[in-house]
Order: sequence, then C-alpha cells, then structure tokens
Amino acid sequence: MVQLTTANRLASLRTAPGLRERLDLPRRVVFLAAVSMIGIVTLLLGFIAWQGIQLFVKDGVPVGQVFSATWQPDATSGPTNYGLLPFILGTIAVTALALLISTPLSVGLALFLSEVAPRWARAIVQPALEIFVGIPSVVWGWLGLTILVPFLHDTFRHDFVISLPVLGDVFRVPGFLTGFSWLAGALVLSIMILPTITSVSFDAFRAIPQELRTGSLALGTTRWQTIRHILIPAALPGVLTAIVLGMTRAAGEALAVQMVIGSQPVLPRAVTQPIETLTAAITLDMGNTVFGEPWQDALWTMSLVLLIISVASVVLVRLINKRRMAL
Amino acid sequence: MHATATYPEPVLRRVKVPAPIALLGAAEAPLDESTTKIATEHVSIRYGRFVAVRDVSLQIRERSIMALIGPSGSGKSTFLRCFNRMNDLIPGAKVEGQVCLDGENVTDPDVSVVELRRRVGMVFQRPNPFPMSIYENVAYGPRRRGMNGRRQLDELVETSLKRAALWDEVKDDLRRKSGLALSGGQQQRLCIARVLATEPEVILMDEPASALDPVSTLRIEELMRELRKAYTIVIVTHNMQQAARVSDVTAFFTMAEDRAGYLVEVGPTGRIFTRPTERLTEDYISGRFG
Amino acid sequence: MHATATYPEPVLRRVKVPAPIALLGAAEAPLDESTTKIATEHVSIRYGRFVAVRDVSLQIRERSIMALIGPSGSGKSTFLRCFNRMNDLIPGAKVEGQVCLDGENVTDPDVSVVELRRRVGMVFQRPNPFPMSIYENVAYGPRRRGMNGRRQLDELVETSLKRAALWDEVKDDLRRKSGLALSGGQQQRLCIARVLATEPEVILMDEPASALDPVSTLRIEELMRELRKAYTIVIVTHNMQQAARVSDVTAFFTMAEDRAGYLVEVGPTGRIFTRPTERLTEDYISGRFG
Amino acid sequence: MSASTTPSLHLRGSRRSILADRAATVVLWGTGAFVLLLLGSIIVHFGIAAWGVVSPSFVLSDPSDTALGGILPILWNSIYMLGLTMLIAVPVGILGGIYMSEYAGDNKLTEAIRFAEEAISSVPSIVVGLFGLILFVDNFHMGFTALGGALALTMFNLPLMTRLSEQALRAVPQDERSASLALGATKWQTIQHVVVPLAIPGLVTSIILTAGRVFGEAAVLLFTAGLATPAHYDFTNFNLGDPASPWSPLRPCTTMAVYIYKLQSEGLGIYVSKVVDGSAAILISMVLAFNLGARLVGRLLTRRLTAA
Amino acid sequence: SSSGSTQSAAPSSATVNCVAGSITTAGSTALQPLIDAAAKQYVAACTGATINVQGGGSGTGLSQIAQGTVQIGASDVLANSKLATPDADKLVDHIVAKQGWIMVTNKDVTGVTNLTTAQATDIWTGKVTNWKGVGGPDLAIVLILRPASSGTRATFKKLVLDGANEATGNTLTEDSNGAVTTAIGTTDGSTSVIGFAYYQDPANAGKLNGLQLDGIDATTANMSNGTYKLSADGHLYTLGQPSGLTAAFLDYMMSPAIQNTLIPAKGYGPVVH
Ligand SMILES: Nc1ncnc2c1ncn2[C@@H]1O[C@H](COP(=O)(O)OP(=O)(O)OP(=O)(O)O)[C@@H](O)[C@H]1O
Ligand SMILES: Nc1ncnc2c1ncn2[C@@H]1O[C@H](COP(=O)(O)OP(=O)(O)OP(=O)(O)O)[C@@H](O)[C@H]1O
Ligand SMILES: [Mg+2]
Ligand SMILES: [Mg+2]
Repeated sequence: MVQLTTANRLASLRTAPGLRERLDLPRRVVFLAAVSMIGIVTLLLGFIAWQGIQLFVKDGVPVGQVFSATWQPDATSGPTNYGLLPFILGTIAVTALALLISTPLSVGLALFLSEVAPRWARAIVQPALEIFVGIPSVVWGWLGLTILVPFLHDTFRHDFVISLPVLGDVFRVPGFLTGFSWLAGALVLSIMILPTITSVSFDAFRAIPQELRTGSLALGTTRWQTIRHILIPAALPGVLTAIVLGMTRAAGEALAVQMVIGSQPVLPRAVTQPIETLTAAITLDMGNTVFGEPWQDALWTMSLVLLIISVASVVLVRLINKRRMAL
Repeated sequence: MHATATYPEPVLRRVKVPAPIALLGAAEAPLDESTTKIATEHVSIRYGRFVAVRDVSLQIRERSIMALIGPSGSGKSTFLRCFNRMNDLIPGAKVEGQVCLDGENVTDPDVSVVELRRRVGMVFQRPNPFPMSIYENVAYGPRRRGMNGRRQLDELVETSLKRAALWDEVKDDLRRKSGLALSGGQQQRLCIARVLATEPEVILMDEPASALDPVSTLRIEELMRELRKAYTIVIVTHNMQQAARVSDVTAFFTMAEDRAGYLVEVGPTGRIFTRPTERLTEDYISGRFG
Repeated sequence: MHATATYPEPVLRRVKVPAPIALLGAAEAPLDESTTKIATEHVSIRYGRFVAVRDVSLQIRERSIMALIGPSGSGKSTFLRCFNRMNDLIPGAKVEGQVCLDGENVTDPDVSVVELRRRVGMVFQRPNPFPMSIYENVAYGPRRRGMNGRRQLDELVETSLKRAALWDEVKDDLRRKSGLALSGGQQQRLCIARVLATEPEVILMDEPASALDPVSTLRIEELMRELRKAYTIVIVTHNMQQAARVSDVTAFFTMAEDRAGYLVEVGPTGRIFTRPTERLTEDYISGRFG
Repeated sequence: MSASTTPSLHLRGSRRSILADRAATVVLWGTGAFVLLLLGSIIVHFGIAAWGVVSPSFVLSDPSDTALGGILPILWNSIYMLGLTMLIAVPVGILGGIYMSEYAGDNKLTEAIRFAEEAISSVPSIVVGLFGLILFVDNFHMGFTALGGALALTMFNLPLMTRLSEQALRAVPQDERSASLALGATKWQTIQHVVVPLAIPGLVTSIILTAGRVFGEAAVLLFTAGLATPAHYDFTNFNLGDPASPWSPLRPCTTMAVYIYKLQSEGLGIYVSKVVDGSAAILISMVLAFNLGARLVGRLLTRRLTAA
Repeated sequence: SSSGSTQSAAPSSATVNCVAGSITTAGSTALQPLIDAAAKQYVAACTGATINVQGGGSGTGLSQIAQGTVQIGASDVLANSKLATPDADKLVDHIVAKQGWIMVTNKDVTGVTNLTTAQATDIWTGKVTNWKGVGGPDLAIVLILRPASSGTRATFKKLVLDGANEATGNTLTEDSNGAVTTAIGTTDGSTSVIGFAYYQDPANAGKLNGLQLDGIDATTANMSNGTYKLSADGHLYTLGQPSGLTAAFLDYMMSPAIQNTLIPAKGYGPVVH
C-alpha cells in the first residue's frame, strides 16, 4: 500500500491530453442527444409556422379574420370566412374541463399509490395505468361513442334546472339532446390523460425523502396533514409538470375527442352541447382537402394556433412555478 | 483518566468550571418519589425474522431523563421508536409485548398514534428540517393542532428557538431563510425547536447531539435538565459523558453474539458508571473512559 | 474535571487501561521532520455573497493527523471540502486563494479533479453507502480505476473492511446484504472501508465518528493512528476528546460575530488543548471540558 | 390509569384533523378503487367482446375479407414498429435525459431544450403525421414506409422519453453522486455505475410509457406508415431492400391501432366487429405483456447492477 | 350479395394480364374496400405483383398522385374541383365504378320510407326539424353530417340539396361510415347519408332504416342506369397515361370479372355492362 502511495504521488494532477478528450466525449454525446430535441422541434415548429401563415401570405386572408366566429371554408356555398374562434374556445373549454376532472383524480391516485396503497394494490394499479397509455385513441373514441354518449343521453336528457321560489330559475343547463357534447369529449380526454398525470405526479411524491414524512408524523400530525402540508408543497413543481404534460396531451388529442364531441363549430355554451376543437376540425378535414388549397392552409393555421395556445399555457405554468419556488 | 490527566489540567485550572450537572440533577428529584411515565413489559421487536430488541422490560419515571447506551446495532433506536410507534412506519417491523404511557398500552390498535406522537415527541439522529422557512418549520406542529393566531405563534416560535439555542443565529431571517440552508448543527437544533413547539410530555432523542458542536451540545444538555422539570426525556447517545452528565437513569443494551438487542442492565446513572453489576457494561464503559 | 473525579474512578481502577494514544502518536513522528503535504494560502470560500471561510492559510504535514475544530457553522466542512474540490459540486460555492497538494495548486482549472479525488479520499458526516451489496460498495472505487481481478478485489475488500472494523459483522453476507441494511454506525464504517479501498494519500473525514458507538469509534481512532504511518488525515470533529486523542495538530475555527469562518489558531494538539494563545480557543475548549 | 393526569390517548386530540384524515384515507382508497374498477371494466369489456374470436389461429393467420381472418401481419407490424421506434428513441432519449439531469447548467440552452420538449408534446399527432407525409413520403420520396412512420413517431416520442428519463435520473439522491465522485470516479463513471443503475426502475417506466404511445398511436402512422390491410408476409424473405419482405424498413407498415381505426371507420363484412374486438383485446394483452416483460428485465438489471 | 360469391369468382391467371412489379394506390376511403378486394384478387392470380392499397381520404389521394408519390390516386370527386388547374391537367381519370349513397334514419323513425328531393332539402337545410313534418313520428330531427370537405357531403349537397347550405342547429359531425352508423344507432331521431356499399354490408343489415329518394330504391342497378340520382363516379387518377402494372391493374378493374361480379357484390355500381 505504501508503494502504491508513492507511485501515486509521482502522478501529476494535470490531466493527460488524451484523457481530457476521453472525459469529455460522453458529455458531447449526451449533449448532442439533448440538442437533437431542439433540431426536431425547430424543424417541426418551423414547418407548422410556415404552413400556418400561408393562409395569410398566400391566400391573402386578413389575420383578424381568424378571430371571428364564422367558419365557412367552403367556397362553393358562399363567401369564405376562416373564423377559428369556435375551435379555439372549444379546445380551451374541453381541455380545461378534462383537467378539472382528471387532475384531482390523478393526483389523488398518485397519492394513493405513493402514500396509502399497500404493496398489492400498487402492484395492480401501476401496470394497469400503463395499459391505459397503450390503448389507442380510436378505441377510446369507440368506447365513448358506443357507451358514454348513449349513457349521457339516456341518463341526463332532461334540462337541469335549479329553481328558487321567488327568483325563479337561477341555474339552467339544457339536457343532452344526443349525448355528443363538450362533457363527453372532456370525459374521454380525462381518462386518456389520467395515466400521464398520475405517473408523473407519483414520481414527484416518491422523490420526497422519507425523513420528511417521519419528521412530520413524529410531530403528531395525521397522514393527511403530512400529505397536505409537507408532501403536496414539496411535490408541487412535479405535479404542475404532470398537469402541463396532461394538458398538452389533451389539447393535442384528436381522434377520440372528435368522435364524441359532436363537432359543431359553435361557441361553447353548455357542457351538454356539441362543440368542436381545433384537433377535431383538423382530423375531419385534413384528409379530404388537398395540399395548398386555402381550406387546408386554414387547417395548418389551426395547428399553429393550437401550438401557440399550448406553448403559452406551458410558459404560464412555468412562470407560476418559478414565482412559487422563489418564495 | 490517563489522557485527561496529562494535558488539560492547566486550562482547567484557569477557566470557570460549571457545576457538575449530572449528579446534581440526579440529586434534585429522588427517583422513588415520582411516578412511572413509561413502562415496557417484555418488549421484543423484529424486522421480519431478525430480532433487534429482545424481551425488554423497564420503567421510566416521570420528569426524569433516561439514557439508552450500547454499541452500534444493539437496537437502541429501534427500542426508542416503540414509545411513539414510529416503528409502525417501517414495513416488516413488529413489536411484541406492552409499552405503557401513563398506564395505557400504546401498542393497542385502538390508540390514536397521532395523539400518542403529540404527547411523545421525537428528535432524530439525522436532522430532517422541512423545506420551508425556519419559522414555518417551528410553527408546523402547532399549526396542525389548530393554532393560528399570529401573535401566539410568533411567541411560541421565539420561545422554542431560544430554548433550542438557535434564536440568535436565525432571528434575522426567520421567515426568509429555508431550514435546509442551515448547517448540520443548526438544522438539528431547529428540529429540537420544532418538537418543543408542540409541547409534548415525553421527548425521545436519538443521538440528538451527534451533529452538534460542544457549545450547542452543552446548551442543549442544559435545556434537557431544564425541560426535565416538566417533561420526561429518553435519549439514545454514544457519548458516555453526555449520558453521565444529563441522565438520571441509564440502560445498557448489548450486541454480544446471540444476545443482540438484550437489555443488560438498567440503574441510576451514577451507579451504572461507577459500579456496573454486569461484566458487559463494565467492558463497554471502560472502553470509553480508558 | 469535576464530573470525572466524582464517579468513574472506581471503574477506572479495575479495568485495563489502553495506552494514551493521543500523545503517543504525537511523539512517534516529530512534526518538523516530515514535509508539507497540503498547504492553503489565503483561502476564502463563499456561498454566493456569504463568506463561510475567511482567508485561511495553514500547512498540513505529511503523515500527520490534522483536526479541525470549532463551533457549528464555522466553516469546517466547507474548508475541508476544498482539499478535494468537492465544493465544485455546490452551485454558488466559490473558492479563492491557493490549495496545494504536494506543491501543486489543486484549484487550478487544469487539474483533474478525478485524479485529485483519487488521491484525496473523503468520509462524510452522514453515512452514504450505495444501495449495492457491501462487497460492491467497497469494490466500487477500485473497479472504477480498472481493477477487475476477482482475487485481487476480494483481498482488497477484506483488508479494507477489516481495517474499518466491520469485517466480522458483515463477512457472512458480504455479497447478499445491501449496504443500506446496516445500522447507522455500520454504514459509516462501510463508508470508511470504501475510501480505504481506493488507497488514497490523504483522507478527509467530516465528523466520521458522530454516528459511531464508542467501541467502534475507538477502533476507528486506532485505525487512524495506524493509517497515519502512510497517509495524511484531516478530520473535522466536535468531539474534543477525539481531537485530543488522535490528532497531531489542531486548527480552531470560530463563528464569533463578523469573523465566521476565521481560523483563530493552529498548533500542536497538546499545546492547543493546554496552552491556547487565543482567548476564543480557551473559551471553547474549556466549555467542553468544564 | 387513575394516576394519569393527562387525558386518555383514545379521547383527546383534534377530532377534526382525525376525521379529515379518515375522510382523506377513504377518498384516496376510493380513487384507487374507482380507477381500478374503470380499468377492470374496460378489460372485462374487451375480454367478453373478444371471447370466441381470439384463438391461436386468429393470431397466427392472415386477414381475410370473407371469413374470420387473422391479424398476423398486423401484429407483426406493431412489434416491428415498436422495435424500430425504440431503437432510436430509447438510446437518444436516455442520453438526452442524462444531459438534462447531470450536465445541463441553469442557462438559456437548458431552458430552450425543456421548452422544446414541452412544445412538441402539444403538437397534435395528426399534424406530426402530416408533417411526416410531406417530409418523408413526399419530399424524400420514401412512400409509405415503416421507417418514415418510425421517424415521425420518434419526433413525437423522443421529448417524452427524454423528459421522463431526466426525471428518473434526478430522483437519484445527491449523496450517491457525491460519494462516488469523492472516491475518484469520473463524472461519467458515476453516471454509468451509480446514477443510471439506481434510476433503472424510473427508466423502465419511461420506456413503458413511450412504448405505450407507439402501440396506441394511429394518427401519425395513418399518413406515414400507411393505412392498408397487409396480405401475406413471407417471413423467410430477409432481403431488407425488398419492399415485400416483412423485415424491410422500407415497406408500408400498418399497425394494430391503424388497423382498428381502418376497420372501425370503413370496414366491410360481417366479421369486422369481431376482428376489431379481437384486435383490441390482443393489443391490450400485448401492452400488458410488454409492460410486465420490461419490468421484469428492469428488476433483473437492478438486481445485477446494485446487487441489492 | 353474399360475400362468398366473390371468392368463387376469383379469376385464374389465364384470364388476367399479369405484370410483375409493385404499385401503391392511395386516397378515398369510400373506394378503398373495392380497390383492396380487386387488388387482392389480382395479386392472387399474378405472383410477382404487389399492390398496396392505402386510404387517407380523397384529398390525400389527389395530393399524392399530383406529387407522383403513388401510382393511383382514388377520389370521390373530380380532380379539378380540388386541385389547381396545372396539377389537375396532368392527371388522367379512370372511372371504374359508380358509388352510391343512401339516406338512413334511426330505427325509431318509423313510417318514413321515402323522401322527395324537396323533403330532403327541407330537412337538411333545417326547414323541417321534426319527423312529423314528413309524415313520421313526433320526434326532433338530428342531422348527422359528414365533414364539410368530404366527398359524401359535397356530392349530396350537389345532387340533392342543389347547393343549398346544411342547417347548423341540431347537427353533429362524424367522420366515417362506421362512426355515422354507430351514431345513428344510438341517437333518437337522427338521420344521415352513408355509402351504399356500407349500408348494404351484411354486418349492418337491420341496424338502420334506408330511405328511397323520390320513390326510387337505392340499388346498384338503379345507380348504373342513372335512375337513382344520389350516385357518382368513382375516380382512379394516374399521373399521365398509366403503364406497366398500373395499366394492367386498371384494365383488370374494367374486366367483366370485376365489373359484373365484384363491384355489385361490394355494393358499387358497374360502369361497363
Ligand atoms: N429497517 C430495518 N430493516 C431490517 N433491519 C434493521 C432495520 N433497521 C435496523 N435494523 C437492524 O436492527 C439492528 C438494530 O438497529 P438499530 O438502528 O436499532 O441500532 P442502534 O443501536 O440504534 O445502532 P446505532 O447506534 O448504530 O444507531 C441492527 O442490526 C440493524 O442492522
Ligand atoms: N450550500 C450552502 N449554501 C449556502 N450556505 C451554506 C451552504 N452550506 C453551508 N452554508 C453555510 O456556511 C456556513 C458554514 O457551514 P459548514 O457546513 O461548513 O459549517 P460546519 O463548521 O461544518 O458546521 P457543523 O459543525 O454544523 O457541520 C454555515 O453558516 C452554513 O449555513
Ligand atoms: Mg441508532
Ligand atoms: Mg460540518
């Protein structure tokens, strides 16, 4: 051992030139892998952006027109008008409702799995969730179409009204005429994004050191208090990331939503009524239009708008997160 | 005391010598006059099939300090955790026998562990502050019990931090600085303050001072003596001097082959350190002081 | 030595007293004959704008043990970490001044930190074994240096574990038991074995014994004396007796207002503990031994 | 008991917090049960629907218009597509995750990469499909090919894979890294021997989730890998340049999800609904088998690498 | 129209002009089942020939053929109604079959078996919103539309509605024959237009009420002879004059084996008698 020590001492601390290279190689490789993301995204976003502005550049549609409410792309039946407002609001409406339904369920499930579930329950639920991800959206759409839509229609076909003696009807939601609706779309979506939100939040909860749990419990707090006041705040950045991932997934989902939402380009009013999303419109019309015609250009503009909405909400959530972390 | 005799003498002559608190404490409250706070009867604790604590019966008097000593792996921490049922959280850990707090068996499944842990606070070997401000760390327990008044909390936080000898160092960024930004020693004192703020009856400490510097350690030891007037304290320590200084009663656990987790001897601290009845205890203590 | 004088006497008379290693060690290798292994010059370390270590210059002789003592938060750990550049890993930490190992400035950006850390091993305050088998924990460093021969590794693992006084306890499930399944004390000893297996020249220890029981602590201290024959050791400790027992030279850091991270005094251990020149040192040491 | 001056352990304490805790426990269990029930009923639904359809011959024979045909070529295509996609996405994704978790500083580039990951997951898959159509099928004149499909899918999946890997790697405690570095291991050795092995369970999860999207994706593949009913495959034809060879990446490749989509939207014949139900059941079992397999491999790897 | 007959009618290689090679068709999902079946027969008869039958929609078919990435582009509509003139002019149209559509209703809509063009127009433009108005039960009408860009909708609008715009009130949109059929099955009072081939498929027998248009039954014969007006040509486009396997396959599509047997069996109208 003494010998080894002596030998070591002679070794200079300066890195041999070849070694430096070797040490840096992995860094370059992983750097390239990460940066490839930027390449892909630039390509894709550039493409969408380029296609998305063709409606204005090539077809001469005024930019303001996309914020109008009338969608009339078909030149054969009157003057065209490319109003995307119903789709934009529809996308926001369906996504928001889906998140509203899915977030408590998913975060609850993540908490259940990480804090409450006995080993056997976890062993069942976790693989089960991963199967959810592998079920094609067509299948979800089909289940929605054959089970959910008739169910909603049969169960809630009458108007839902809250009446007060003097004030009269204070709240009224029309019943489902058909079952194809905002709500149906949101329900299907909320199931589809449930595994994403759950698994990412689950990881966030698991990453919290055990010492924090024991520390809190030893102070005589209940498990719920520990969850509420220690675990949720500590995992919040992770949970918000999960919600963002779920949100973008929901906003971008097409086939399943389109099958159950009714696809009527009107402004969203009641959850029982059909509306249409950007993705639904893209899915319905993309295959039937040809490349370069104004109609398809308008569909590309929809993709661009969708992208802008998603990116904006990603940025918003990030800002909120940053603000919180600073506290 | 070979080593001590050789070099610290000159210093000791020159500095102010505090009162020998260990024996003073023991004298203050004669053991027989107080009542039993905690009693264990035939407690054995297993991890799966491994027995970490074997058939331990002992009593801890109210308003006294009990020190658990013994070699590493002898089950001290495991035993300590059965007083507030923290072993419940360890998968595979199983406690047999009775652990009574004020005569009530806390191992009873009907017992509210939350209530139990409020009454039996715990300070861990590794400091584990929450990732919140210092203030929120200390206010955490009281808040969970429903204390919300700003004034009341402020006061409680200040008192607790002062008692844990941390106030002076942190008072300026109480609400801005995270508990995690403190040094190891400061973190541990914060954890002690956090427990004090919940005003328990019993405080369990698992090597609370192993990360503290001597000055803070002394302060904490003083505080323990102070707390002893109202609370019951059980401390696991490797520092035999600490055990000698602060505790009234010392229990010695062993790890000798096939007897791991066995309670060898328990008795007044003075006697354990001067006239242990068991050979094992003597060997252990002398190894320390030799 | 009021407390000691009062009660441990009877025991001490009866047991075999080991040699007083502290002074024996110091006598073995006169300081002036060995060369300087590590030298720091005007080292200051900041976390962002907070200065944790202030303008510290000191030399550490080859084959000696240097103890860093001082109150919690005085920057001992921070200072220790600059010897193997572990501060590089802390975002915001900035080291100024020179730290020389065998005359080479290790803070130079050209220096290979990997090579440096191979030569300067480290044991942490909190035991941090890898979640692998005990064997793999110890074999980790050698494997990374390219040692792969089964026989060679087996031997090295055994030697290292024996030196860390852990072999007897773990030899039966070396390859099956995870390092995490050990008790705190065992974990720390495993971490020490792990460092020894990489055969460094300098070993940094940040309160290595704060989680160890006295028996293991003594073994480790003996080991340190043993290692001192070939290695240079720097230890941060709160246990002044430990510092006195094992170290040749002691450096005292302070936390006094506005002087946090300031090196008050450094000198042969015997002198620091008996005739400190600074008032701050005296206060601190006497607080301990009072 | 009579000597006790403090209230009983059974009685004292904030009833509200205890009740809240009970309620929360019930709610959390309820959530678990609800999701399990939901999934259970979906699986049972397909189990019942596929009863009498799925048989060895269904799995192992070619599709037919006039009888209850099989799904062999389509099943093969799904597996092939999964392999091809994962071949690109897994290594690049994990390496990217390593960069993001171990090397990336807190700078603009990191921000940009993270932003890119999130931005791309918000692109609807049909748009990615059309992008693939225009880029690979038209501009590169590849036609409808498995390779084009896999590349388009990778664009879609890589960010997810990277993101999830990064998270898995970040979950490894800092202590472990310090310990390894202090032992004189290089950063890369630390990553290789400590960080990655400890992150294996998380990495397996990210692979499973990414694979799930490959199994389930239709919209991207409709326009890139093709929407057709493949006929007979000659598995002994290993000529990779031959578009008729099932091993060739340069052939149309209709996967299970696309096939289901096709049958449901325009499929003709009395057997269509049976084939759909059978295919869905097979697809779900395939996902399940893949997940279990991946977990098993992950566990074996963990055991080998950490000897825990 | 048992599908078994198509099997027995499969020609032998003796009667088929076999050319080896590999081609791809893409486009109309309405024509895909027909082309697919014909391609299978051709390939079965001719070893060495590979025909890939892709879907994607008429728009995709036209785009792809104009780009030259496929050999045959299938479309429900005329190329020049979609493509710009220079692109459309390069394409050669091959009309291989008549496709027909049929108005269908939910089973609950009893008593309505025939709609006149005027009645249909009233219903689809929203003038009549209850089945009472056309002699049916007292039930609100739910229109299930196809996407505005689809060939089905464009053809219906042209041939029946005479270019009038569809109602926007009580409507849903579904993408495919399969989805429309399911939606009608589960939605009271709903009506839509689906491909005849899909309607007469044995799998869908009895699920929907098929309606006469102006008193004329939707049959393949009536489509071919022009009496049933809701029918149109199915177009297979090539980029320039076809050659090789493409030409052989298009010829095969026009052969009696296909025109007389496969086409009616699949629910399309033959264009050659
Ligand atoms: N979670 C666990 N699972 C299995 N065995 C355990 C566990 N925790 C501790 N042990 C074992 O139980 C025995 C007692 O452990 P314990 O931590 O109570 O010892 P200790 O006396 O506190 O030791 P130390 O002084 O090192 O802290 C040890 O042998 C240890 O390996
Ligand atoms: N990562 C960090 N960021 C900011 N400040 C830090 C960090 N680590 C330590 N400090 C501060 O630097 C000072 C010195 O810390 P250090 O851990 O070196 O002290 P120490 O002497 O080792 O204390 P102890 O004896 O408690 O371990 C403390 O005031 C601490 O709060
Ligand atoms: Mg312990
Ligand atoms: Mg320290």
